[in-house]
Amino acid sequence: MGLFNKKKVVVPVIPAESQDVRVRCTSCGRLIDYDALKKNLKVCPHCGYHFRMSAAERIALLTDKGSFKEIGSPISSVDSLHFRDTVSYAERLKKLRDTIGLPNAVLTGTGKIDGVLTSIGVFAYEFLSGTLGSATGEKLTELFEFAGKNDLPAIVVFSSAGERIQEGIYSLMQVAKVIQAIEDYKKNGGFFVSVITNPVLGGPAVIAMGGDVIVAEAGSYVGVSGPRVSEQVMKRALPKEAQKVELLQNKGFVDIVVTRFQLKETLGNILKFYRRWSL
Amino acid sequence: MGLFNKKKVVVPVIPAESQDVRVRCTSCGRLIDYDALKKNLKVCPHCGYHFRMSAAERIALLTDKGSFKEIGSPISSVDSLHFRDTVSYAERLKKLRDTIGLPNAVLTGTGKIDGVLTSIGVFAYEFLSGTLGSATGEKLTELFEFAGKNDLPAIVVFSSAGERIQEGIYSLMQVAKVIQAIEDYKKNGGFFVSVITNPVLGGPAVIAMGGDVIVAEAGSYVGVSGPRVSEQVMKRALPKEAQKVELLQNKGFVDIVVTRFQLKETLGNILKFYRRWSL
Amino acid sequence: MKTLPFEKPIEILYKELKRREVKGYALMGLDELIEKQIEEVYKHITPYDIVLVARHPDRPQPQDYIEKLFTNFTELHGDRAGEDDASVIGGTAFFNGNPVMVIGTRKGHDVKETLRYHSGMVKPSGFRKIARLAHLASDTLHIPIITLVDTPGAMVSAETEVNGQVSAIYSAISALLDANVPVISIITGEGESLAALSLTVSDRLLMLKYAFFAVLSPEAASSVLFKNLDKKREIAKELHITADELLGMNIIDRIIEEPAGAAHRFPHIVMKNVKEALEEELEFVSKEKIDILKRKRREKFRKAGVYSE
Amino acid sequence: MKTLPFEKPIEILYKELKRREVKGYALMGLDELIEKQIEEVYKHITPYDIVLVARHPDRPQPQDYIEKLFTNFTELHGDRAGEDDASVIGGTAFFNGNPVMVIGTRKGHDVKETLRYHSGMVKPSGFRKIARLAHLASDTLHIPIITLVDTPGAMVSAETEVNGQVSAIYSAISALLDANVPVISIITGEGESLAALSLTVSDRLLMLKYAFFAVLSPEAASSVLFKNLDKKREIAKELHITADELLGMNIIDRIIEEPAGAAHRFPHIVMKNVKEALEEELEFVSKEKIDILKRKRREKFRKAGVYSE
Ligand SMILES: [Zn+2]
Ligand SMILES: [Zn+2]
Repeated sequence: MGLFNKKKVVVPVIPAESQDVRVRCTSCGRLIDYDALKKNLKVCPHCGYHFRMSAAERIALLTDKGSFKEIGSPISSVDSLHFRDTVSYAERLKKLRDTIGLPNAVLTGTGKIDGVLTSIGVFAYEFLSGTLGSATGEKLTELFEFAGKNDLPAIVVFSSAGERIQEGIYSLMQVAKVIQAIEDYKKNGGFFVSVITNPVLGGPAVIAMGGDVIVAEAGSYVGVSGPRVSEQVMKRALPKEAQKVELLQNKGFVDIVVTRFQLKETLGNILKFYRRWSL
Repeated sequence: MGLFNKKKVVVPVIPAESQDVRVRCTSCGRLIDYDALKKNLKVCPHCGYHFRMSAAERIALLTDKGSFKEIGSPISSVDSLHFRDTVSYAERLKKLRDTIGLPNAVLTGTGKIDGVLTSIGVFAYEFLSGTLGSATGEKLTELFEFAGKNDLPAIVVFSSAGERIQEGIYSLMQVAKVIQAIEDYKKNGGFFVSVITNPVLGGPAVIAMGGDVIVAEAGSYVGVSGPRVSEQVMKRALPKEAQKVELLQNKGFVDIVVTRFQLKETLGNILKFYRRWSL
Repeated sequence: MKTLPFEKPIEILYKELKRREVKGYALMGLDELIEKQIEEVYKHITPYDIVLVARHPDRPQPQDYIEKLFTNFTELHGDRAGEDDASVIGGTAFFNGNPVMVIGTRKGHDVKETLRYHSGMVKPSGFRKIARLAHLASDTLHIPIITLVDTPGAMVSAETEVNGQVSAIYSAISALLDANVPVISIITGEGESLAALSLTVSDRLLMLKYAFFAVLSPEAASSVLFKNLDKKREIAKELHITADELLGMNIIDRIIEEPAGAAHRFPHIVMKNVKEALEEELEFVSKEKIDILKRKRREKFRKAGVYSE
Repeated sequence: MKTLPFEKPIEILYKELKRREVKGYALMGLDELIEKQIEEVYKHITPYDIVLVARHPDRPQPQDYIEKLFTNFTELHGDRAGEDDASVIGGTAFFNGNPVMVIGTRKGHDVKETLRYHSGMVKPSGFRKIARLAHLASDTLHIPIITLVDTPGAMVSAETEVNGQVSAIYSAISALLDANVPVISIITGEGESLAALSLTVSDRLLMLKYAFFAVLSPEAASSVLFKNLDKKREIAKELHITADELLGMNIIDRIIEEPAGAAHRFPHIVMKNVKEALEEELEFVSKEKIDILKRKRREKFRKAGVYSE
């Protein structure tokens, strides 16, 4: 089990407009000039570690310049249970709206990838760790409905810590809700490409498995729960390697693992095959 | 691997009207009075070893008395390739027709099992080890077509050493042919119950996996090939335990393992659930 | 019988009862006092107390309901992909003369069973078995599906992750969403996280009075939100996990009553209540056209959640 | 280059050729003599000789055809059930501008590759991958499927048996039988037993001149029928495994020519021949309506076999 004993790595979200000029790499520990890091698609130039991207950065990375358009109306998370942990959920939501300007944890729209028009959803990890709440579930559902109506392929870029605990059982329901939307979409001729980025856990990981093709960014982790829940459920630590996409590709659950540099081209290459042959 | 090192056991077919009064058990080595053995459904009263049954015995075991009726016209195996090994295939076929009176390796018909009318096919191991030739493939195909047309469940009791080598590629084609018939039948609302008896190898084993429910007689073996072919392909012996139905039940490939004494009741119990609930 | 922490006042009376019985003293109304005390204690039961009741080792579990309330049960094994998960039990059976597919989780009552069924934590092969049996009931046998849920969640281990736990959960959920037959689910004890979800996608979702249904266990929630277990009682309240709350939120359709003292004290009463509820529900869904049932099932999940537009 | 036993006469001439080249002697028509000798040797080639040619380590294998004749190949991995089998390679690609799903077996040319791809013996996960990619091409992408076959058969081991080898083979065969897109198969080398069948369920089945297609290997057949390997040459003849014979038996639809000396000597010529044949076949199936293709595919298998009524 030596393979499984690596140290836990905490991944910081680097704000898009950081004031720091240098950042320490989470993986190799070296200092990196922040501008150089951004130019290198937030991949450590020394060790290849993939730093987390915001939803906006992800869209800029994947869609052809100027082609992205948001779809649907803005839908906001609400504190339906009057939930309080260290602070109240209502306060958390207010603060998030004020600081990052997103009403929920997913951004959905249409855009071109290497010239192919597609519908696309991107999880915003910066919004409560990309957890799956009611608003997020509704937006994802609408994305698949939109893709179906408009005969478009659907891409979802996942990054999520799991269910939104603060929305209790409503959060769990979203998993079935979104799967229903995916299955409807696929049954009516849709093509769903899942993109795994680091990390994808819990309900969102289940949803990601609905992909007709599953693409993963190198070094990402995907699985049923994070280290805390795992330890709570199993009374022992989960070897993190078991959730690594490189291993899961060998286990048959991931089609393609690529670095961030190859991600757009890979997606473009797959999308080109959708309904291109005339029966 | 200690589990896999059991000795190979040769299973003799006991003729229905044996002249010997006593038989030595293949498994425990004890002598058994033949009449007692037959009364005990050909199960060794000492160790529970299941001796092989002929197709006729199997039908008598499973169907309600007097309820079995053969279906279709007799279809005979022919020596299409003018194949010769130690003797010519044509001679083999002639001899089989003269001695056991079957034109091919499967007997098909309708019958009642615990009062439920069903279509049923039974492999005759006594006909060239129940190997799958063209005539057998055609009869099985017709069985599923008949079951579909008449809204009957379909049961096939398998026992086969694999493909009929003497029919070359035609034998291999039967696997796809029968699978096509099964899939058509199932798509149109059929219910196919596979029964594994000892042994089921090669193409017939593949076909058996099409069962909606897979029932196996205790101590049977099912797998992709017999010991000789395995050794030829892999250059090493296949641990026989890997094909044992008790293990394969744990591995998720067999629904129910029962002794011969429970087989009819088990099948009847499953058949009772077919389309009994009115939508 | 194990007494739960909040049941302490009853335990003292039980001890006194035992003492009097042993010594041959008159009970002098002590039995009635106990009854009253049980009612009193259960009147003030908190959400986390309910979690403990739901986990009581003597509480009837799905396999017990299958044994007592169903006939001709034929257990079907396996996921057709490499394993048969003992924590999921399923097969054809008759309920009240009706052919059904019954699928339940299985925790076990003693150490030996608990080990064998790995405490009811479902493995990938268990979820694939659920999917397979749901398809068999829906597409082949055309018989209703009844699920019985009592699970602490999906297993989380290196083995289950590399065997496709999340992929398997997807297949179970989508199989039940798509089932062309009625699906009735009963949460009989613990209903935790994705494993509970994957067995409660249904037309009618019932809960026993002292069962709970949660996005994750209060312990895990406390651990995630507070980095320790100290807040499990408070979080249990925040999460809204009790049958009463979930009925109010329209997450479940019906509560099956339990007497004060709960199912571990009165299994026969609860068995009878489950039987009656199931009879009524099965009759109810049998009267509906499957298209209408499916449309309603669709709408239920399409509308799930609370958000603002 | 490894010389095969029946090629002995050529080998002597090759040695002489090399000797003259080394010493700087004139060839004096030796090269033409070699050419004639190759033709002579291949004119008298026996079925078992063809088996050896088909297995020649330098013979182009499916992955070579994919590399040379297809563009934009995106390899897709995995069976979604626990493994990615390296002996099966598949993914989306363009052939001559047409989007297709190409799926092949992979044996490997040297020891390292052979080990990695376990000599092209397909595991359960390989068959499940075939099924998955066939469904993806048929039900989602709606693109034709091209299969390239060169396999000594399904792997037979304790591991593959308990992982459901026969069940996996069933899923591959039924996926191709049911595909709602054209399927074109080419047997490029060895086409043995159930593994070959599971990749040749198709609308058009092509074979290279020196490939073979057999219910099982001549060695295995000899072993089963004679309990030893001595009769493999005779059995190879009895089995009718050559392209010429199988075309006559209507098992295959077309032979792709190879020059005398075979593909291991003239890979470029054979590549070109495969390309041209595939172009024509793809054009042919593209012109047919899928309903008609499927009806014909159905009939082909419905009618398979020879028996008397
Ligand atoms: Zn670094
Ligand atoms: Zn015995």
